[in-house]
Order: sequence, then structure tokens, then C-alpha cells
Amino acid sequence: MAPVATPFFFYLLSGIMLIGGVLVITRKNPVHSALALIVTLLAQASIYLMLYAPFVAGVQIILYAGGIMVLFLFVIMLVSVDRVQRERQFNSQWVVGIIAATALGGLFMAVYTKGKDIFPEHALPMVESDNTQQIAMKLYGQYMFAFEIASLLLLVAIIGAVVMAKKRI
Amino acid sequence: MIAKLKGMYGSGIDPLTYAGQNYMVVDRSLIPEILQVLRNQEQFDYCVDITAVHYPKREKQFDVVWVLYSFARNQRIRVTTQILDGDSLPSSVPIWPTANWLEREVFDMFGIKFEGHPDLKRILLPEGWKGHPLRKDYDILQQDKEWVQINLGIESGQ
Amino acid sequence: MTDPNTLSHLDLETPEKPFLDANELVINMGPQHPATHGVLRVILRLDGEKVLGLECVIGYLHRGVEKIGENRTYTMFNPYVDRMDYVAAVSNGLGYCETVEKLLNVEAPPRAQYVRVILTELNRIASHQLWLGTHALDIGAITPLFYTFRDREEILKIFEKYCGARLTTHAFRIGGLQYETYAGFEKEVKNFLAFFRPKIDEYEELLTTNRIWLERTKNVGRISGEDCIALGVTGPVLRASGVKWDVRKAQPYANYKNFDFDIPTGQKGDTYDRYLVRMAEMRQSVRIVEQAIDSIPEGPIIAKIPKVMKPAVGEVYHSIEAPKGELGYFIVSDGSTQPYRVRVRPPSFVNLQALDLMCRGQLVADVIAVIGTLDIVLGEVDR
Amino acid sequence: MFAYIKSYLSSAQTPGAAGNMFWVLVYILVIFTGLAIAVMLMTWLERKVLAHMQVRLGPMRVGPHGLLQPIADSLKLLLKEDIMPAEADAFVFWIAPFIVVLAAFTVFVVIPFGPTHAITDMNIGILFMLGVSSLSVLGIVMAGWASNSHYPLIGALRSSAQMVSYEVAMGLAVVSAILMTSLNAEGTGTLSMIGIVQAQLAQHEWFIFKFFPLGLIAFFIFAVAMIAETNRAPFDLAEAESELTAGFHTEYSGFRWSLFFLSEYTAMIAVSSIAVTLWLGGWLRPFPNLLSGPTWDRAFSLFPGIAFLFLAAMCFFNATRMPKHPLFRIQTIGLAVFGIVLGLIGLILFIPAVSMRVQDIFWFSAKVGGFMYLYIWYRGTFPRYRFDQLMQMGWKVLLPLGLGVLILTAGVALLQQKLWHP
Repeated sequence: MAPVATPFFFYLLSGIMLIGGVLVITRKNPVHSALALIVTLLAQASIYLMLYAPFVAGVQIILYAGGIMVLFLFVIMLVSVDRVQRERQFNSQWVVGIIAATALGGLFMAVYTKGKDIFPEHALPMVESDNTQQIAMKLYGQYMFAFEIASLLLLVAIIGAVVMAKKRI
Repeated sequence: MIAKLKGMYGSGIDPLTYAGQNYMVVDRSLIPEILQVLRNQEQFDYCVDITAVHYPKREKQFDVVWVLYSFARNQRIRVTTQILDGDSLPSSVPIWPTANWLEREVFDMFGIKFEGHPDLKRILLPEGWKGHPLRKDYDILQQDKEWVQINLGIESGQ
Repeated sequence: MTDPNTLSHLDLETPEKPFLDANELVINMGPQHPATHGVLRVILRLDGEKVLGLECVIGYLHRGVEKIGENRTYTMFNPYVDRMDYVAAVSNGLGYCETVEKLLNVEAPPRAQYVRVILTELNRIASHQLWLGTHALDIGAITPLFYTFRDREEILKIFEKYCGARLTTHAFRIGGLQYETYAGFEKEVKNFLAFFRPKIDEYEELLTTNRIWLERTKNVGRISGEDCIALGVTGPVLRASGVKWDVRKAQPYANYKNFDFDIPTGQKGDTYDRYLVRMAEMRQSVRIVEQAIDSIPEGPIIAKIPKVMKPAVGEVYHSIEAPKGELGYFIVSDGSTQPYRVRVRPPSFVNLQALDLMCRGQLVADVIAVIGTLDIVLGEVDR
Repeated sequence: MFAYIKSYLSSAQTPGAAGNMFWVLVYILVIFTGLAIAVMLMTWLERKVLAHMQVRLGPMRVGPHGLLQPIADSLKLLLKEDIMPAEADAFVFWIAPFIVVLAAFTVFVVIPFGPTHAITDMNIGILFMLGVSSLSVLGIVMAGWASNSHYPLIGALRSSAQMVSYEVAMGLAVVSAILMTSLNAEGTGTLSMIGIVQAQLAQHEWFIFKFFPLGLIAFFIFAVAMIAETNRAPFDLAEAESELTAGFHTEYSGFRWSLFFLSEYTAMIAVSSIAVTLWLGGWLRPFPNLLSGPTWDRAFSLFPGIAFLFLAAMCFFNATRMPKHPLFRIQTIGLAVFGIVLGLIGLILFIPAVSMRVQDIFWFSAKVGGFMYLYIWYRGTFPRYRFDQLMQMGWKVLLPLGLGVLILTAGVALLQQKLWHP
């Protein structure tokens, strides 16, 4: 399928992502923050789609927007919102914050100016329908070990969560 | 059985029969003990009902009635005692847990207090109700004045 | 047995709301709630979905029936008792009439006794049908409700033909019956029995072996026989806990001793056993009606009673086996035309006390099942 | 312009894949109108079928046999006052139903009613469907939370926990079906909805019968999970009216409530469509391998017409049974006219050119309709599960079963590829 108005959609989606991201940290009500985060994640999924990575986009929606955010909301709903709204929203570690932000900005700038070569001039021609297979090949071939390590980590995390949540087993 | 109890407690018990049904009028002071004995020794393990009757003209205004049943004997007995207005009785909740609501109802309707009841409060009527409706001196005008007109704001025309 | 002092009594003071209030939750159920069968209000204290305790708030339907009784003559009060357990009005009337008869020292003639038994047992079936329909509806099975109402209709038709009313029948009079049975009464009752017997199988087909029904009712709301007795719980609930006790057998009234029937009992005292016991009771009621309808004697339908009833001074307690349990009347006479005191011992009221015990440690969804299985009628609880 | 419109007609692609925006719009309009009508039909059918299962008549007053009842219902809902609780979180309360509706409707973008009858064909079709339909959980959670009331909150917690956990079993079942699509010469499967049906066509076998009984078990897992996903009986705990009055939408009324209602039925149709596509051969007619050949094709293509004629005959039959009272004259005539319309549609469907093009849609809808009937049937038969039992079923029965089926399917598929078709 031929790309339609790619730059426009790119800037639109990036804008939505940025606004969403800002809203996540500025909203006082945690549920509204979570909503903003969902918007951000959906915009991100759309950007994946534009990058001809439909599988990643789909997984992003299923896992993050559909799964993890529901769990987030679950926890948030059980927190009493009134009390949260009375609390101070930002801690005042200005110095550390500014240093971190400057460092991150510097990094971005460095990558953008010095490393222009690592970005290709034009998008690589890639067959859209191969995308899923490509990921599978990479994941279960080249990165098999990393994949298994990650799943093991998750297993440990699950067991840990169960142990912590359950008073007695 | 009643004869045995009579033998044990003497003049405090007045066994009576009406229409083939046995009941006994027991002195107020004997009540806790008699109920215990009936429950533990005479196997009256099922407290059918607790209720009261109001006799405003008598000095001891209230009859409090326990209706008991024994599964082992297949026998019913009623225990009645007479108490003064404002007098209280020991709660029989520790003997029969079912007495809980029954005593609350007696309290609600007659204003008889049961000492040691875990949660003696009105059961059928709302918390703020004035008076105890099953007393003979409680009439409908009183209810009209003190509840209907205040809380519902309507003229019931009584 | 749970400590009696902790039953039916909740500490409702909510502590300072913690930051994560995921643990304890106080929920109010009713009085306008579809599954509380009227205007029962239940305050639940939950740990997640687990019930820590509950308190019933009743009295929303209190009409002061006992006070009314003191201000009416014996005959005038008779229709009022129908309004207590309005799904089993005939049983209420039977209990009241028999108590006053005891007080007057008269006995209804045999023909009246037979008709009384037939109507009361039909009413028991109707009451159990209503229970089954609503109980199944609470657990989520909507279809049995319509089946039972279809069949209950036939019973109500018989009532209507007999006394003109379907629900609050006022079928009996003190001393016997007011009306002779209508022409074709016996045939219609027989037709009903023939029609109804396969219908019980139909209900059972839908539920008895239904996997979800079993999972929802087995081991739910268990109560032991001892706890039942201690809490004064009677009727099918008591029998499902393994206590074989039925007023009809233990202290026969009317002419129940002439009929051959069994007392169905359960073992575990859970909701499923109570379901089975009530289903079996419907079959037993059919048996009783069958025997009674075949042997109705001819004769007068009402005993000789004075026009103006003035029982001698005295007091009488009499109880019958209503569909819900032991329904007792305690009537004190002062020799006048009006009872000095009428006390009703309502089975629903006393049985409802067991709700707390039966629900502890269960889930919210089970509270619904247990309220349904207790088969309470708020008209009788509140009177 | 006209040429642009016409250029698509000879195409063998979906309008989305062909990039023809005009036809995409037409398809969107047709599908969404069709959905709205299907939902209305479904509400009528549910009430009627359930009523007949329960020895009653159901709606009888509005139109002959209550045929106009859905219209009356929807009008009533639209005219009702829209109440928002004073303590509710206005924005979240407002947006929640839209999220649910959006999720339920967006799914239909990729549902193939025929080889070319879909809005578009995505190569991640099934993934897209699962992903988008999982978004509706968000709407439910938000609706429950925003109502600021205990019952909706519990309802929302229940339904979201239920949907999240059944999604796992559902996903496993879906993966085992997708594995079956890879049994071709190249050994690569597909996630595209159209591709999945074409794989079944190529293998001459619906996946429900594939590797018997593995396909059947996977289908069974999906069939159970999809009822749980849509919060329908016997898994309708979230809206258990006897416990939680109405679950997460207790505080909603009027138009917003109708959105939840609409999305519930749309979601039912959507998941049924997934099941039909994955296991029941999508738009393929029954017995493609046993009764093959052009004669049978012709014979089966008559079915749409026959079905409509049958419905028309039902209408006429019931019209003759209407009471002969003058008050019922309009209703009788209305029913007869409805029958005539259905009959005419049926006759049009007998034209070979039409029937060959339309029969895909017919078979697909008929299969989905079968599922819809099952939904109603379950509701009439089963009591409701309790929450812990539901979770137990999801995690302790369906999930291991799904894993086992997945592994076995993979093993058998591998064996088949390596041994029989090296």
C-alpha cells in the first residue's frame, strides 16, 4: 500500500505523543494520567505502523494499551484519589532534574549531529508481509538466548510477586 | 419434669396447664437458672420464641414468655415470668443464640431491656422511633404525632 | 459454633481510610436490590470479595400486624395473617384458625380437615415453586422462573375457583371452612397432580445435574444441624442439615397423622442439599394431596362455633409447618371478643438470623445464593 | 470519476488493499449499517427466542410479532434523559462508552465477509482484531471507576479481570489455528483474516476438523473464552443483575447506556466472526471437500434465496394466523408486506450472477448467526458462574488446555511437514 502524506502523519502522531506524555506527568488525577499514557501508547503504535512494522504495532496495542494499562488502572482505581490529589505532585529535586534533562538533550544532539550517517537516506525497501516472519526469525534465531533470559526474568518476577502478595503459601 | 423443677425450686415455680399445653410461671429471680437448667439438663435445645405481653393494670406489668422445644423429648414448654416496667432481664443469647433477634424485637416492641445482649437496639422500627408500640398504652395518635407528621410531613387524618 | 455474641452485629465504624483501601470494603445491599427478595437491607463487610460479616437491617415492611390483631375480633383478624407470608397465605390461615380453635376448644370437622390439608399442601408446592424460580434467577438461571410460574398458575387457578382469591386467599374460617368445594374440585386437583408430576422432573432436568448449578450451590452457605437448632432455624433449612424434624410428623396437627409421607433430609446442609430437600418436599406434598383427595369424607364443613367468639381467659401456643419452617401463633385471651395479644413466630424472621453465619467466609455472589436458599419473605420477617 | 468507481469492480482485492477510497467508504457504510441492523435484529431475536424457550411470547405489541420493537427501544433510549452522577468524573464518564464502541466497531475493518468483501486486508489482521477488541476493557474499567460508586467499580474490576485472563486462553487457541495456516509449500503461515480462510480453502479442510481433535479442542477453548470476553451468560458476572444490579454501567442511562448495549452486541458478532473465520471456514460453504464440483457449487448457491423464501413463507404463515379482528388488520398487512419484501429479495438472490457473488456473505452471516443463537441458548440454560470459579476455569482449565493443544498442534504440524511432505 502506497504511503499517504507520511510527514504529516508523522508530525501529527509525534505531536499527540508529546502532548500525551506531558499530560501524563502534569495531570493530578492518576486516572487521567493513565488515559494520557494510553493515548501516547496508541500514537506510538501508529508510528510503528508507519515504519512498516505492523506486528510490533499490534503487539504494542495488545500488550501495552490492552494489557498493562488495564493493570495500571486496576491499581489506580483502588487508590483513593482524593488523597492523591491533596499530595504534592512534583518533588523539588530541580538540580538533579535539570542535569539529567541537559544530559539527555546533549545526547540527542550528539547523535543527531555526529551520527547522521547511521540513518539511511531513504527507507529500506522491505516487504510489509515479511515483517512478522523477520521478527520471528530474529527472535528465535539470533536472539534466542536473550529472549529466553527475558522470559526467565519474567518468571522470577511472577513468583516474586506471588510470594509478596500472598501472606502464606 | 415440671414436678421435678417444682421440687427443686419450690414456690418460685407455678406450673399451669391450659388447653392441654404446659407452661409455668417462674419468679423473676429464678429465670437465669431455670433457663440454664432447661437448656442443659432437660434438653430444651430449641428456643422457639421469646415474646411479652403487657398488662398495664397489674403491678408487674409485663409477662415475658419463652417458648421452648426439646427435640429429644418432642415436647414444648412455656416459661413465663412477670416483671415490673423498667425492670430488665438477663439475656439468653449465651444459652440460645437465636434469642438475639427475638430479644431485640421484645425490646423494640415493649421496651424490656435484656442485660448482656450483644447488640440491643431496635430491629423492626427505625432508630429514632419514640415509644414501644405493643404496649397497651401506645395508641395510633401517638404514632401519628411523633413519627408520621414529623418524618413524613403528611396529615394522616387520624 | 461461632460465638453468638459476634453474630448479626457489625462494627461499621470505618477506620481512617488507608491509602490503599483494597482490603476492607463495606457494601450496602438493598433495600432496593433485585436479589434481596423484597426490602431486605444487608450491610456487608468485605475483604475483597470475601464476606467478613454482615448485618441485616429489616423492618421496612413493618405493618404492626400484632398490634392490629389486638384491635380486631378473632374473625376480623383472620384475613390479616394472609398478608404476612403472602406466598403461602393458606398456611398462615391454617395456623391462625387452628390456634383459635384450640383456644375455643373446638375442632374442625373431618371434611374441613381434608380440604385444609389439600389446600395447604398445594400452597406449599406453590411457595416452593416461587422459591425455586427466584432462587435460580438469583444464581443466573432465568428459565426455571418461567416454568415454575407457568405451573404455579394452575394452583392459583384452583385457589381462585375455591375462594375467589389467588394470593391472599383467606381460605379457612375459625372452626372449619366457609365454602364447600366447587363442583369438579377433586377432578381439577387430580388433573393438576397428573400435570405437575412430570414438571418437577423438568425443573430437575434443568438444574440438578447442571455443572454450573452444582458449582454454585455445593458447599455454599453450609450450616450444621447443631447450629440450625441453636439459631432456631426450622423448615427445609433444618432438614437439609440432617435433622429429621417436621412439625407435621413431630406434633401432627390438622389430620396429617392420617397420611403417609416422608421427611426428606440432606446431609451437608449446603445450598444444594436445601435445593434437593425442597424438590423432594414438592413430591411429598403431591403424595399427601393424592391421598387426601382420594379419601375426602362427606359431612359438615364447619364446626358449631358461637357467632360472637369469646374464648375463656388463657393463652395458647400452636405451631404448624409452614413452607418456610415452624410458624407459631401465641394468642392470649382475656375473655373478650378481641385477642389480648397475638404473637406470630415467623419462620422467615428466625431463619434470617442464620444468614450471617452462613455467609461468613463466602463470596459476595454466595450471599445472593444464601438469601435465596433461606427462602425468606419480607412480609413475614417484618410483619 | 465513474471510471475510478468502476475500476474496482473487476478487482480481486479488498477495496482497502486496492487503495480505492470510494469503495472503502461504501464498504464502511454498508458494514456499519448492516451491523446496526444486525444488532437490532439480534435484540429482537434474543427476546423472542428466549421468550419461546421460557414459555412466553416476548414482544408482541409493537408491530406484528414485535418486529418493530427494536426501533421503539432505540427511540426510547435516545429520548431518555442522560443522567450523570454528581460525584462522577465527568470527562472519564463521558469518554468511556465511546472507547468501548470504538473498539467494538473498529474490529470490523478486517473481518472478511468474502474473499473481496472486507474493508481491508491487513497482514496482521487477527492480531489487530485481538488488540483492538482488548481496548474495550479500558472503556469498561473507566466507566466503572468514573461512576464513583461501589457496584460499578466491582463490576468493572470483575469484567476487566475476566477479560484480561480469558484473553490469554483465547490467544493460545488463536495461535494454534494460525499454526495450521503454515501447512503449505513455503511453510509460512499468515495472520491475515482472508489468508486464514484461503488456507482452509487450500487445505480443503475447516480448521475445526484439522488434526482431529486438536482443532476441535482449540475451537472449544475459543468458544468458551469468547463468551467470557463478551461478558455474556454464563459468564455475565460483570453485569450480574442479582448481585451488582448492572455492573459497570449501573450509573449510565439513555444514549450512553445504549452505546454500551450496542457495543456488547457488536462485540458478540465480532468474536463470533473470529471464530467463524479461524475454525469454520469463514465464507466457505459447507462440505467443500465432500460435495465439490460445479454442480454442487450451483446447488449451494441457491441457499441464500431459499433462506429468504423460507423467511417469507414464515411471514405469510404467521400473517394467516393473526387474529381476524379489524384492529389487527394493519399488523397483518404489515407482516404480509414484510413477507413479500423478503420473498422478492429471495427471488433476486436466485439470479445466478447475484447468488454467486452474494453467497459468501450469506454463508458467513449464517455461521455467525448460528453463534448468536448459541449465545441466546446459553443464556436461557445456564446459571451464572461465580467469580472465583470463573477464574479457576480460565487459568486452571482453559490455559493449560490451550498450551497443550498449541504444543501438540505444533508437533503434529512439524511432523507432517517433515515426514509426509519433505
